[in-house]
Amino acid sequence: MLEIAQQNLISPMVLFFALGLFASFVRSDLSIPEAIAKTMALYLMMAIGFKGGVELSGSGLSATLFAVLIAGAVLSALLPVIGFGLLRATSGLSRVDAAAVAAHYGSISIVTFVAATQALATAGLEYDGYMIAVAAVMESPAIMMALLLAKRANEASPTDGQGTHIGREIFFNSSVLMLTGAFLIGYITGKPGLETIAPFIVDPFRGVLCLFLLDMGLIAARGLRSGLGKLSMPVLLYGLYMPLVGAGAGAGAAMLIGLSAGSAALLITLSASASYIAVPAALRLALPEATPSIYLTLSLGITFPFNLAIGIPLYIWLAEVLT
Amino acid sequence: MLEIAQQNLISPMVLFFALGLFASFVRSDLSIPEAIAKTMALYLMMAIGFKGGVELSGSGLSATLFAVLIAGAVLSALLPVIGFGLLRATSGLSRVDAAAVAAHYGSISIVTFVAATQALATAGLEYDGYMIAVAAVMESPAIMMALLLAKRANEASPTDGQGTHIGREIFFNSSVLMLTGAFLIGYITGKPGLETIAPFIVDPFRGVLCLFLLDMGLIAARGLRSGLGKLSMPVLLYGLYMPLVGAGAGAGAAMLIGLSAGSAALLITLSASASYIAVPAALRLALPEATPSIYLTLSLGITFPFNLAIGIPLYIWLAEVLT
Amino acid sequence: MLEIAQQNLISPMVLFFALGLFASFVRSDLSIPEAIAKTMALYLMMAIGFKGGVELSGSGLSATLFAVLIAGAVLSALLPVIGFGLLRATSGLSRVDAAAVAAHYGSISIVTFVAATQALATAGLEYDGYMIAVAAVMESPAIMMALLLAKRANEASPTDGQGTHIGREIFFNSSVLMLTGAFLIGYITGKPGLETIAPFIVDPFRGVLCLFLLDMGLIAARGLRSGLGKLSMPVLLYGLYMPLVGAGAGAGAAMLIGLSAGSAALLITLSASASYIAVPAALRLALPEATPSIYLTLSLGITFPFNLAIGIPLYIWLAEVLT
Amino acid sequence: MTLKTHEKKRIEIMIEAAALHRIIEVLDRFGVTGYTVLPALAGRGMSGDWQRDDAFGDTARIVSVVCITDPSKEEDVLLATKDIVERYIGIVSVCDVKVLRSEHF
Amino acid sequence: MTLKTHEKKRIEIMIEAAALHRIIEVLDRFGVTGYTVLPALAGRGMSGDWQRDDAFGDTARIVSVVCITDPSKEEDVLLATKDIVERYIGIVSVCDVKVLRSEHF
Amino acid sequence: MTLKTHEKKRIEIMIEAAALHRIIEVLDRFGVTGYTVLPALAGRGMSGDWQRDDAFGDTARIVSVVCITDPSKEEDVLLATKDIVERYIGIVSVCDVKVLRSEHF
Ligand SMILES: Nc1ncnc2c1ncn2[C@@H]1O[C@H](COP(=O)(O)O)[C@@H](O)[C@H]1O
Ligand SMILES: Nc1ncnc2c1ncn2[C@@H]1O[C@H](COP(=O)(O)O)[C@@H](O)[C@H]1O
Ligand SMILES: Nc1ncnc2c1ncn2[C@@H]1O[C@H](COP(=O)(O)O)[C@@H](O)[C@H]1O
Ligand code: NA
Ligand code: NA
Ligand code: NA
Repeated sequence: MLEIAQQNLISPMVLFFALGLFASFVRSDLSIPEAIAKTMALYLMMAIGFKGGVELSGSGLSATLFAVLIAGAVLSALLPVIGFGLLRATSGLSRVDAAAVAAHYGSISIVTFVAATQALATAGLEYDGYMIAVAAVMESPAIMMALLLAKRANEASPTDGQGTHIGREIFFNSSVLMLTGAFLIGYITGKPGLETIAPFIVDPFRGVLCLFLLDMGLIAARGLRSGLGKLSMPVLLYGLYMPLVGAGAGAGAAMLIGLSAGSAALLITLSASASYIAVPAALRLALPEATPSIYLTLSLGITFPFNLAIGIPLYIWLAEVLT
Repeated sequence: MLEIAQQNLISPMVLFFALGLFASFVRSDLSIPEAIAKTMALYLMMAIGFKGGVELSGSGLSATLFAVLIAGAVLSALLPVIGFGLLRATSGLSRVDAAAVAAHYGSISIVTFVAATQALATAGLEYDGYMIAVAAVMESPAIMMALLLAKRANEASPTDGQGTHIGREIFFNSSVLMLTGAFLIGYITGKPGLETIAPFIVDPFRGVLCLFLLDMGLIAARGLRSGLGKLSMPVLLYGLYMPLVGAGAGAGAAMLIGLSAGSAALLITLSASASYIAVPAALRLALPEATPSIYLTLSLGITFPFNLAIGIPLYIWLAEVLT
Repeated sequence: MLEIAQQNLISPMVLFFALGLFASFVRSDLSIPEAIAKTMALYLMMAIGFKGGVELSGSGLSATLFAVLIAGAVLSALLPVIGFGLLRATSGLSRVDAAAVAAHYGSISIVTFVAATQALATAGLEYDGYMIAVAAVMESPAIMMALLLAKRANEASPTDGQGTHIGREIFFNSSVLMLTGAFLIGYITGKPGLETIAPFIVDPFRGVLCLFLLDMGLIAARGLRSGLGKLSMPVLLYGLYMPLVGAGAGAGAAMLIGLSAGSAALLITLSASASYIAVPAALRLALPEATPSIYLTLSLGITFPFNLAIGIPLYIWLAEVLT
Repeated sequence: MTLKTHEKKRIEIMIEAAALHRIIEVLDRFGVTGYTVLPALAGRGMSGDWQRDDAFGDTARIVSVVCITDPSKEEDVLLATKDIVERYIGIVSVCDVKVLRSEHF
Repeated sequence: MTLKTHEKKRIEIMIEAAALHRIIEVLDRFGVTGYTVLPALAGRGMSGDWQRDDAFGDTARIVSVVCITDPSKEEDVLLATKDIVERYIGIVSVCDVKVLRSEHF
Repeated sequence: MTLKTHEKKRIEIMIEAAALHRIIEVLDRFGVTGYTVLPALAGRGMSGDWQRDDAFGDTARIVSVVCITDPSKEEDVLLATKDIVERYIGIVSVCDVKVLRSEHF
C-alpha cells in the first residue's frame, strides 16, 4: 500500500495540484481562465465517458453490470441519509445545511474518479468500462434525497414553479449529459470510433488532467483560505471521516457483487468522493438557503485533496485486499 | 450509398452533433464557452488549410487546379442568382431577405467541407489538396453578388463610407484569412513543415471536430427552437432543395473539369453547403435590413444538419457514380 | 549561418507570426480570444519547464549548472544598468521611462527562448535542461534593478504599503511560478513522469507555438501601428542594438563558463531577448509613471520580431563559432 | 436641449447566475420589453467575496441584469426582484435615464 | 458636499457588435474623448433574444458602450447614434453623473 | 411610488486591472460593504486606446468597478480613488440611485 501511496504522491497529477495550492497560498496571480477550466471539465467527461462506452461495447452487457448500476444508485441515495444523521448528531449544522453537505458526499467527484483510474493504470490494475456508467448513475440520486431530507425543515418554500428547472439541473446537468452522452456514443461507435478520436481523448488525457488539477489546487486553496475559519471542528472532521464511511459502504457493495479489484477500487472511490461541480450548482437552485461556503469548503477544500493524496491509494489497497 | 450513409450516421462526429441537439432540446445547461468555440473554428481552418497547402506542394500546380478555382468562383457567384430567383418566385421574402439568404447558399460551410473530408477518408477516397483553396475562393463572391441583388431594392442606403469596412469583412474576414494563410504556409513549408506540427493539426483533428460539432448541435437546436416558427413553408423547403440544386451545379462543374471522385465529392459538397459564419457576419454589416433569424435558422438549423446527416453520403455517392 | 537563417524564416512558426502581422495590417477581424492566448502562454511554460526538469533529472546537478544560474542572475541585473546608461545618453527618455525600458531587456522573453529551442532542434544542436532554470532565474532581477534605477528620480512616491503586492508580482508572477513549478515537477517525476504527459506537452508543442505566434503577430502589429509614431529614432534603434549588446554579454558569459554550443545559444538568446509579459505587468504596478506604449512597442513590436526572424539564427551561429 | 427625450428607469440587478432565470421570469411577467445581462469578474457583498476564475459552475458567479423600462413598471419589478435577491444572493438599484425612442421600452 | 464636482452625461449604448465601429466613428466625429466597451452575455429586445455562447461570430452579440461626456455633446451624439441603433440592433439611454476632473471628459 | 426606497450613490470606477487591488483597498478602508467588478472589451481615453484580445497581461486592460454606497461615504471614496486614477489609468463618476434594502449598503 505504501508503494502505491508514494507513487501517487509523486505523480505529475498530484504535484500539479500541489503547485496550484502553493500558488494560491503565496497569492500568485496564476489563474486558469474560467472558459478553459470549464472546457477541460467537459473534455475529461467526454474522454472518460467515451472510453467507458467503448469498453462496454467490447465486453457486452452482463448481470454484474446491472447489479453494480443498482448498487451505485442505492449508495448515492443512502449515503446522504447516513451523512445527514452523522452531521445532525455531531455538528450544530441546520437541517438544510446538513442536507446540503450530505448530498455532496452521496454524489461523486468525476475528477477523483479519473485520478483513481490513472492510479489504477500505474498500479497495473484493470477495471470494467461500465464503471463510468456507474459514475453517471451516482451523480443525481443524492441530490433528490437531500431535497427530501431538507424538506421537513422547509415545508413551505421552494419550487413554486421551479420544479422543471430543478429537475433539469438534476438530470440533464452538463456533467451527467456529457458523461452519459459520450458513453453512449462510445458504446455505439466502439473500437473503430475510438481509433478516430483517440489522439484527442486518449493520448493527451493525462496532460490535460495535470493542467486541470493545477486549477483545482488554486480553487481549493482559495476555498480553504476563505472558508476554513467558518467551519466548526465536527464539520471539518466530517470532511475526513465521511469519505471513509463511504469507502466502507462501497467496499461492502463491491464484495457483495463480486467486482474485480480494479472495479471495486473505483466503486469505493466513487462512494468516498464528494461532488463539487454538479451538486453545488443544483443545490444553489433548489436549496438556496443552504450556505455554499460550508459545503464547498468541505468537499473541495478538505475531501478532494484528502482523496487525491491519501484516499485513492488507500481505496486501491482496500480493493486489492478484499477481492 | 446506403453503407456510406449508415457509416456516416454512426460516426462520432454526427453522434456528437446529435448529442448537442438533444442537450438543447431538453434545455440542459451544457454549453461550450464562446472563446473555445471560436478557437476551435480557427483551429479547424488552420489545420485544413495547412494540410491542403502541403498536399499541393507535393503535387504541384496544374491546369485542373486553375479550372476548378475558376469553377468555384463562378459557382459561388451564380448560385445566389439562382437561389434569389427561386426564393422570389416561391416565397414571399423581400428582395433584401431573399438576397441575404441566397448569399449564404452561394458561399460555403467549412465545417460541412471538413466533415466531408472525414467521410471520404472513411470511404477510402482521396482528394486533391487544392480543393481547400477552392473552398477559400468560394467564400466571398456570393456575398458581393448578394449585395448587387439587394441593391436594386435598396439604392439609397448603405455603405456611406462603410465601403472599406465591408470590403475587409468580405475579403479579409478571419475565415478567409486563416484558411488562405495556413494554406500558403503549408505550401511553403511542405511535408517537413507538416511533420513538425502534425501532432497538433492532424492527429487530434477529428476529436476537436467532435467537440466542435457538439457545440454546433447546441446552436443549431437553439436556432430551430427560436426561428423555425418564423419561417414560411416555401422558405423552409428552400433549405432542403437548394443544397440539391447546388450539388447538381457542382456535379456538372466537376464532370466538365474531370475531377477525381474524391475532389468531385468535395466540390459538390461546397456548392451544396451554406455558410453560417463568414456570410452572416459580413451581411450584418453590409445589409443590416435583412433579418438574421431567417438566414441563420435556414443555413444552420436546416441545411447544415441535412448536409451532415444525409447530404454528404449522397454527394459522395453522386461523385462516385458520375466520375 | 545563412542556412539556419533561411530555415528559420520559412519555419511554420515564423510564417504564422508573419500571418498575424499581415492580418493586423489589413485590419482583418482575425483575433485569438484572450483566454486562449493566456492559456497557451501557460501551456508553453508548463511544457518547457517540465521538459527542462526532466532533462536535469537525467543529467544531475553540476558545477556548470550553478555557474550558469549565477551568470543568468548577474546578466539580468547588469544589463538594465548598461541599457539605462545607453538610453539616458542617447535618447531623451526620462529616468523612469529609461529604467522601465531597460528592465525589459534585462529580463527575458520565454517565447523567444522557446523559438530558439525549436531552431536548435532543426539545426541538430542539443542543449542542457537546466537552461530553463536559467530562464526562470533571469526573469526577476532586472525588475528590481530597474526599480532601484528609477528610485533616485522618484524618491518620495511608490510602494506606500504596496511592497508585498509588488514583491509577489516580481517573484511569484504566473510566468515564474509556472516555469519553476513545472521544472520542479519534471525534476521530481523524471522520464516516467514525462512519458505519461508527453502527448500533451511534447507532441503538440510546436503546433501550439504556431498558433501562439499568430497571436503575437497580431499584437505586435497593433503595437507597431499605434506606438511606432511615438518613439524617437534613438529609442527605436535601442530596440535593435540592445539585443546585440545583450547577446554579446551572454556570449561572453557562455564562453567563460564553457557551455556547449546549444546551451550557449540559449544563454545568448535569453540575454538578447526582452520581456513583454511579466515585466510590463510588474512595472505597471511598481512604476505606473513609466509609459507603457514606449516599452511595449519596443520590446514586442521591434525586438521580438527582430529576434524571431534574424536574432535567433545569428545567436546560434555565434554560439557555434565561439564554442 | 431641443431633442425630445422620455424619462425611463434603469433597473440594475446584480444576481447570482444560478438565479438569473428567476429574474427573467419576473421581467417577463410584468411585460418588460428588453434587458441585457452583463458578466462580472469579481465582487464582494454581505455573503462574502468571489472571483470568476476561482469559482466553479454558477455557484457564486454574479451577473448584472440591466433593464431600461417605463416608470409605470418600476414598482412591480422592484418588489418582485426584491423577493428573489433576498432569497438568493444579489442587490437591486434604480436610476433615472432618458431615451429617445419611447415606444421601444 | 464640499468636493468640487462637475455635471456630465453618461451615455450607454447597447449595440450589436457588428456595428460597434459605426458608434465609435460617431463618438470620434463629435470629439468625445473617451469610451469603454463592455461585453454582454445575453439579452432580449424587439428583435428577439440572444445568448453569447449560442451565437456565432458577431451576428447577434450585443456590447455596451459607456461614454461619459460633456452635456454640450449629448444632443449631437444622441442624434447620430439614434440613426445607427435604428438601422442596426440596439438602444441608447442617458443619465446624469458627476465627475471630479472635468478636463478629462 | 408607494414603495419605500432609499437614496444611494452609484460610483463607477474604470481602472486598469493592474491597479484594481488599490481601488479595493480604498473601498475597504472606508467601510464600503459591497462592489462588483465588470470586465471591459475595449476603450479609449487620454492614454490612448486598447483592446482586450490585443493586449498582454494586465498592462492595458480596464475593468469597471461598480459600487453602490451611502451618500455619506461618497466624498471619502471619491477623493481616495481620484489619487489612484490620476497615478494609474482610469476615470471615476457618480450617479444617484435608489435601493430598497437600505441596510444592505
Ligand atoms: N454595494 C454594492 N455595490 C455593488 N455591488 C454589490 C454591492 N453589494 C453587493 N454587490 C454585488 O452583489 C453580490 C452579492 O451581494 P450580497 O448578497 O450582499 O453578498 C456581491 O458579490 C457583489 O458582486
Ligand atoms: N429595455 C432594455 N433594457 C436593456 N437592454 C435592452 C433593452 N432593450 C433592448 N436591450 C438590449 O439591446 C438588444 C437589442 O435590442 P432590440 O433592438 O430591441 O432588439 C437586446 O438584445 C438587449 O440586449
Ligand atoms: N469619457 C469616458 N467614458 C467612458 N470611459 C472612459 C472615458 N474616458 C476614459 N475611459 C476609460 O478609461 C480608460 C482610461 O482612460 P484614460 O485614463 O483617459 O486613458 C480608457 O481606456 C477607457 O476605457
Ligand atoms: Na460519494
Ligand atoms: Na454553397
Ligand atoms: Na534579456
